Amino acid sequence: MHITASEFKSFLHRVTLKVEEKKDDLSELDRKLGDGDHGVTMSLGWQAIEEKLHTDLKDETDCGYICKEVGKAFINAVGSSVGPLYATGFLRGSRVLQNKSELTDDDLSAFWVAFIDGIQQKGKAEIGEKTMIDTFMPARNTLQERITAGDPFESAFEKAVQAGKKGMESTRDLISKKGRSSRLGSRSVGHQDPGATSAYLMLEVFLSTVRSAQRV
Amino acid sequence: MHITASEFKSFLHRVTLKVEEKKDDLSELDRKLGDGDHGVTMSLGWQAIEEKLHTDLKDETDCGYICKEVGKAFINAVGSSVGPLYATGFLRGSRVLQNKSELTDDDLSAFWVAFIDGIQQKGKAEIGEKTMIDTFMPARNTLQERITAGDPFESAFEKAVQAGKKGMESTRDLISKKGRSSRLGSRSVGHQDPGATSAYLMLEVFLSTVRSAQRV
Amino acid sequence: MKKLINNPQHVVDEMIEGYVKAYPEYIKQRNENKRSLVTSRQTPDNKVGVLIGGGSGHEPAFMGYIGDGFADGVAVGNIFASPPPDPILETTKAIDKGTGVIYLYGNYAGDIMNFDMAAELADLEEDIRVETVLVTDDVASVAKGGEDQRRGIAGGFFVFKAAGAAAAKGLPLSEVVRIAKKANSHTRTMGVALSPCSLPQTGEPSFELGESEMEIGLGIHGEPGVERGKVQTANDVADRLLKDILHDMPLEQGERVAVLVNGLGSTSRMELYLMFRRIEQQLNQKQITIHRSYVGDYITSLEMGGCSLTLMKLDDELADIVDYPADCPMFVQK
Amino acid sequence: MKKLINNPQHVVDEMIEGYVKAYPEYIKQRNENKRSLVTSRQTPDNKVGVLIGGGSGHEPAFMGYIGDGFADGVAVGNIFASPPPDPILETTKAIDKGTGVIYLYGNYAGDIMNFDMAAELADLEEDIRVETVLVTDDVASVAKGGEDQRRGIAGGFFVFKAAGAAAAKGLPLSEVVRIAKKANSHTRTMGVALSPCSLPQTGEPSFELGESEMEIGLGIHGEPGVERGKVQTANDVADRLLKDILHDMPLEQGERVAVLVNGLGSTSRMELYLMFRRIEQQLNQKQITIHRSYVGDYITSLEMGGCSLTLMKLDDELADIVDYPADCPMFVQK
Ligand SMILES: Nc1ncnc2c1ncn2[C@@H]1O[C@H](COP(=O)(O)OP(=O)(O)O)[C@@H](O)[C@H]1O
Ligand SMILES: Nc1ncnc2c1ncn2[C@@H]1O[C@H](COP(=O)(O)OP(=O)(O)O)[C@@H](O)[C@H]1O
Ligand SMILES: [Mg+2]
Ligand SMILES: [Mg+2]
Ligand SMILES: [Mg+2]
Ligand SMILES: [Mg+2]
Repeated sequence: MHITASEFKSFLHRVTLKVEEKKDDLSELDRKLGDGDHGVTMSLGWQAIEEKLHTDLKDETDCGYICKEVGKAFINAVGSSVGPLYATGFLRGSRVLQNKSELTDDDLSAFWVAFIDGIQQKGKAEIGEKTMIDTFMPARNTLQERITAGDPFESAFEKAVQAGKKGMESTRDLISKKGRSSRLGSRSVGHQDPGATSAYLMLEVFLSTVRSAQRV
Repeated sequence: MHITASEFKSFLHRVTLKVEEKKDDLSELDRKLGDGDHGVTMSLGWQAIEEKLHTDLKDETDCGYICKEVGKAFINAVGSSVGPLYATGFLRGSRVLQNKSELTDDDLSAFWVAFIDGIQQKGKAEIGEKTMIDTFMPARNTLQERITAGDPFESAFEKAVQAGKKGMESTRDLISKKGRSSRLGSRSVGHQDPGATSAYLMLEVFLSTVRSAQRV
Repeated sequence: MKKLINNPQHVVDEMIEGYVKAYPEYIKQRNENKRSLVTSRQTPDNKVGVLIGGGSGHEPAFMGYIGDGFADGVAVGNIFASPPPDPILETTKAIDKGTGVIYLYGNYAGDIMNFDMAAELADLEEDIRVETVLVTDDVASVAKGGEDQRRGIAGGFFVFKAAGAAAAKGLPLSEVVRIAKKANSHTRTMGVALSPCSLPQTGEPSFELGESEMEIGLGIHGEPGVERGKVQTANDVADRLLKDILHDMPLEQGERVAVLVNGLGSTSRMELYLMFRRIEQQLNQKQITIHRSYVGDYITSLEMGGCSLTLMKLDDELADIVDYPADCPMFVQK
Repeated sequence: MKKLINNPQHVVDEMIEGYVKAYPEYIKQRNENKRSLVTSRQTPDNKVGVLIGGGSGHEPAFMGYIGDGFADGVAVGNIFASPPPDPILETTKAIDKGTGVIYLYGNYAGDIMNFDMAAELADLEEDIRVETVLVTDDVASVAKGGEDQRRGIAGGFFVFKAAGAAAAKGLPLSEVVRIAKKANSHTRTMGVALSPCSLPQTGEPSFELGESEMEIGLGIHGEPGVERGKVQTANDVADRLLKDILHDMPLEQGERVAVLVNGLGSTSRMELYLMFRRIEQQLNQKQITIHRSYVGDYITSLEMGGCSLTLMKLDDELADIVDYPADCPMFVQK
């Protein structure tokens, strides 16, 4: 399969829409665990990406360049914890996609692995610490496994999304060890992590983008 | 009839009890018309009087002196609008009762006339301006009328209290012209004036003191 | 409402205790009357005494403004209640240097009765000359034409500061009075309330406002205002307050003002800066110069929500007075 | 919750606009990045740059503390969110005089990631030496033994002031860092919350507390604390906060401290003075000397209700640093 630059941008656009739709839920989760702003922050960040797509990146077809600009737009709009994490993800992803305007299956899986590894290296969270890593890491590992096993990208990514979902759901019963919510100790148990939740939304939107790209 | 210094002090003590009992209602009326503190202020003032009666005035029998000290205790505890008004009332009353430890009918009516005239002169409120004067002035006038007509003090004062009550009730439908509530204009209509209400309590308690003094 | 207090009857005395202990280098409490606070610094001989006061609950007013270039003493009342004559007289005696004392306070019937009684006693018993200037800045309280019947709210800050600066400059009582009166006549305030405060003793909100209501022109003791309506944007509220002030005190282009955006207690600084932003834009557009700005909590009503806008129209004399330095526990201007 | 705002998305930028217009003689906004604020005054050559920052919503922190004897620049984040590297870097470039810049901010994961990225860029791209000192004063956040993992709250005021004073005295970066670290290690804070704040964008309270509940040890972004219970008297709350601090940082009789009773936003000054009164009584009884006191809103959480107590243990060097004058829009000390 192939994903064009315009489909890649459409993915980013759809994440923006999804974040807007879910931002109150995300803030609500963060009210329980942190400072109540995760939806606000994600919305600000993705609105900045959206703006970038409509202006500087309007006619851009280099997916690597797109990623880099998108990462910078995101962090400069939000700062916060997620700013450096997602920015690092996008910057790492941008290296993989440099000078590419059509993305192959290999590009796509390399992108996601780089993206997630970047986030992990920046934030140094491990699985089980109740962060977005609980969504991303299982997804990354499943994706790589399935690709290595020879699955086509779409079905591998579908499995990855399922693994991410399980990871996201697992955060409900975890004690937070990273970020603001780590101060709560056992009081953090019982609420799903907002960052893990928004991470899942991103994966889910990517899957549906790939699917609709396939249908065309 | 005769009122002894101890009965006079008992009157003051009973007003304190009455004010304590009604202080929330008085503040509630003031919330509607002013700054919500009339019950608080009256309570502070009468508690200070009570304290004075139990200490410096414990063995005092000069009603004039009692009045003077009580007036000073009241104003120094409260300041506010009612402080100078009641203090002036007591100071004027004190002149009438100077060196007296037994009060005759004449003393009592002269006391109330002086007390109320003092308040009126200090605050310069006229009947119909929605203040304590709406209670006090009709009471004063009726008292003087009935005494002049030859009524005995108790029955004259009973009439005075009735006139005061009517005056108090009339404040509900008045537009305030004096004090904080005067800023409300027509929005002050519909609520009974707190100062008129506490003034009535004082008159009412005096009547019951006179009655119980008679019974002994 | 929840409050960090002990016995509600003792809040005022305990507050004073804490305050005096926090700033011994600025303030002392008079032994003769614990509601009488005076500067603990040596002030120049012959300096006119500046006495401000009123009820408690308006902190940092009034006690926060004792210091160089500002007030010499404060008489402290109960919450939202004028102080009695005793602490006023005691303060007067403590700060008089033979050149007289000026009383400055908001135009409220209760305050007038108590301060006038003290002034009379100061004259009769102590032979101290006392002059009084009432603050009457609240545009909302009485319509144009009745300026001198208006109540005093946040604009008192400018009037007190003017008198304090004039006295610190060594001017005689008559001049201090003239400048204070001039400052008052050049000052206008309009306020808006978003949420009530509650007296410690009753715990009851001072007034009730719907979930999305605000009240324009509300007084600093919760006395009702001129208009109740839906909460509007900061810009709309700022425009409204400014409009009412400029209607009452028209300003020509090229004129200068001092601006005070005063928080009533619980309104965040963020909101106050949003309000200031719009005021500045509008004045700028009208080519009115902001000579100096004050944004923060200057005269509050316990934890009331909302703010007020005060403009003082400046000539050279008043500009100079506004710029005069001050050094008080809750207000320092270099 | 009702707020005087316009578009909730624009509160931070509009606040900065208002702020900069209010104090042009103190502050300027960098053309290169509107979230970068620096002093508009000429500072001495070779002076180490002091950069503080963090999320918005803590006003007067951080932007209120730009001025002589305090910070040279502030990078402004969204509400309760670290600023991104860009404004931090921009501010760093503007305030560096070749002698390096110190970054001071509360110990939060997000802030660390953003400030570290900026520091890396400053070093790589601009050849500016940057040192970082994290504020870790909140006793409630991590048990004894884990001091350096604690979050930073109101005690930042003392740490920023220490660095600001040291830099103003002309000390080199290494010394400014040493003094800031020492100030931090001598500083402890415990807070109590009585009511939540709400983000302008969500309008939702940051946490829920029952009608008569309070929470001890709550963070300045509404992060939960250590214990929830019935509201107590000011004296009991003061005793509790002090006990926790002294348990963590024991003080001998004869020692000296600076005290900060910090309001979280909507708590009246009256209450803060009641708290201070009790703290002073208790320290006095233990024969611990209060060298200097600060009572008021220094680092807030929008309109949160409650307060915190901070003690900084002083030796001669820190006492000197506390006494060093400062002149900022929202904090002047003579
Ligand atoms: N070190 C980390 N690594 C990965 N994710 C993290 C880390 N720290 C925090 N997060 C994620 O960030 C989310 C909170 O994001 P957000 O509310 O936007 O930031 P902040 O905590 O600065 O307010 C958490 O739910 C968590 O998933
Ligand atoms: N000039 C006046 N003459 C007589 N009574 C007055 C005058 N001004 C106010 N009052 C009375 O005072 C009452 C309010 O008292 P209070 O609430 O204790 O004082 P404040 O208005 O200072 O808070 C009013 O209800 C009114 O009856
Ligand atoms: Mg958050
Ligand atoms: Mg009243
Ligand atoms: Mg009152
Ligand atoms: Mg945040």
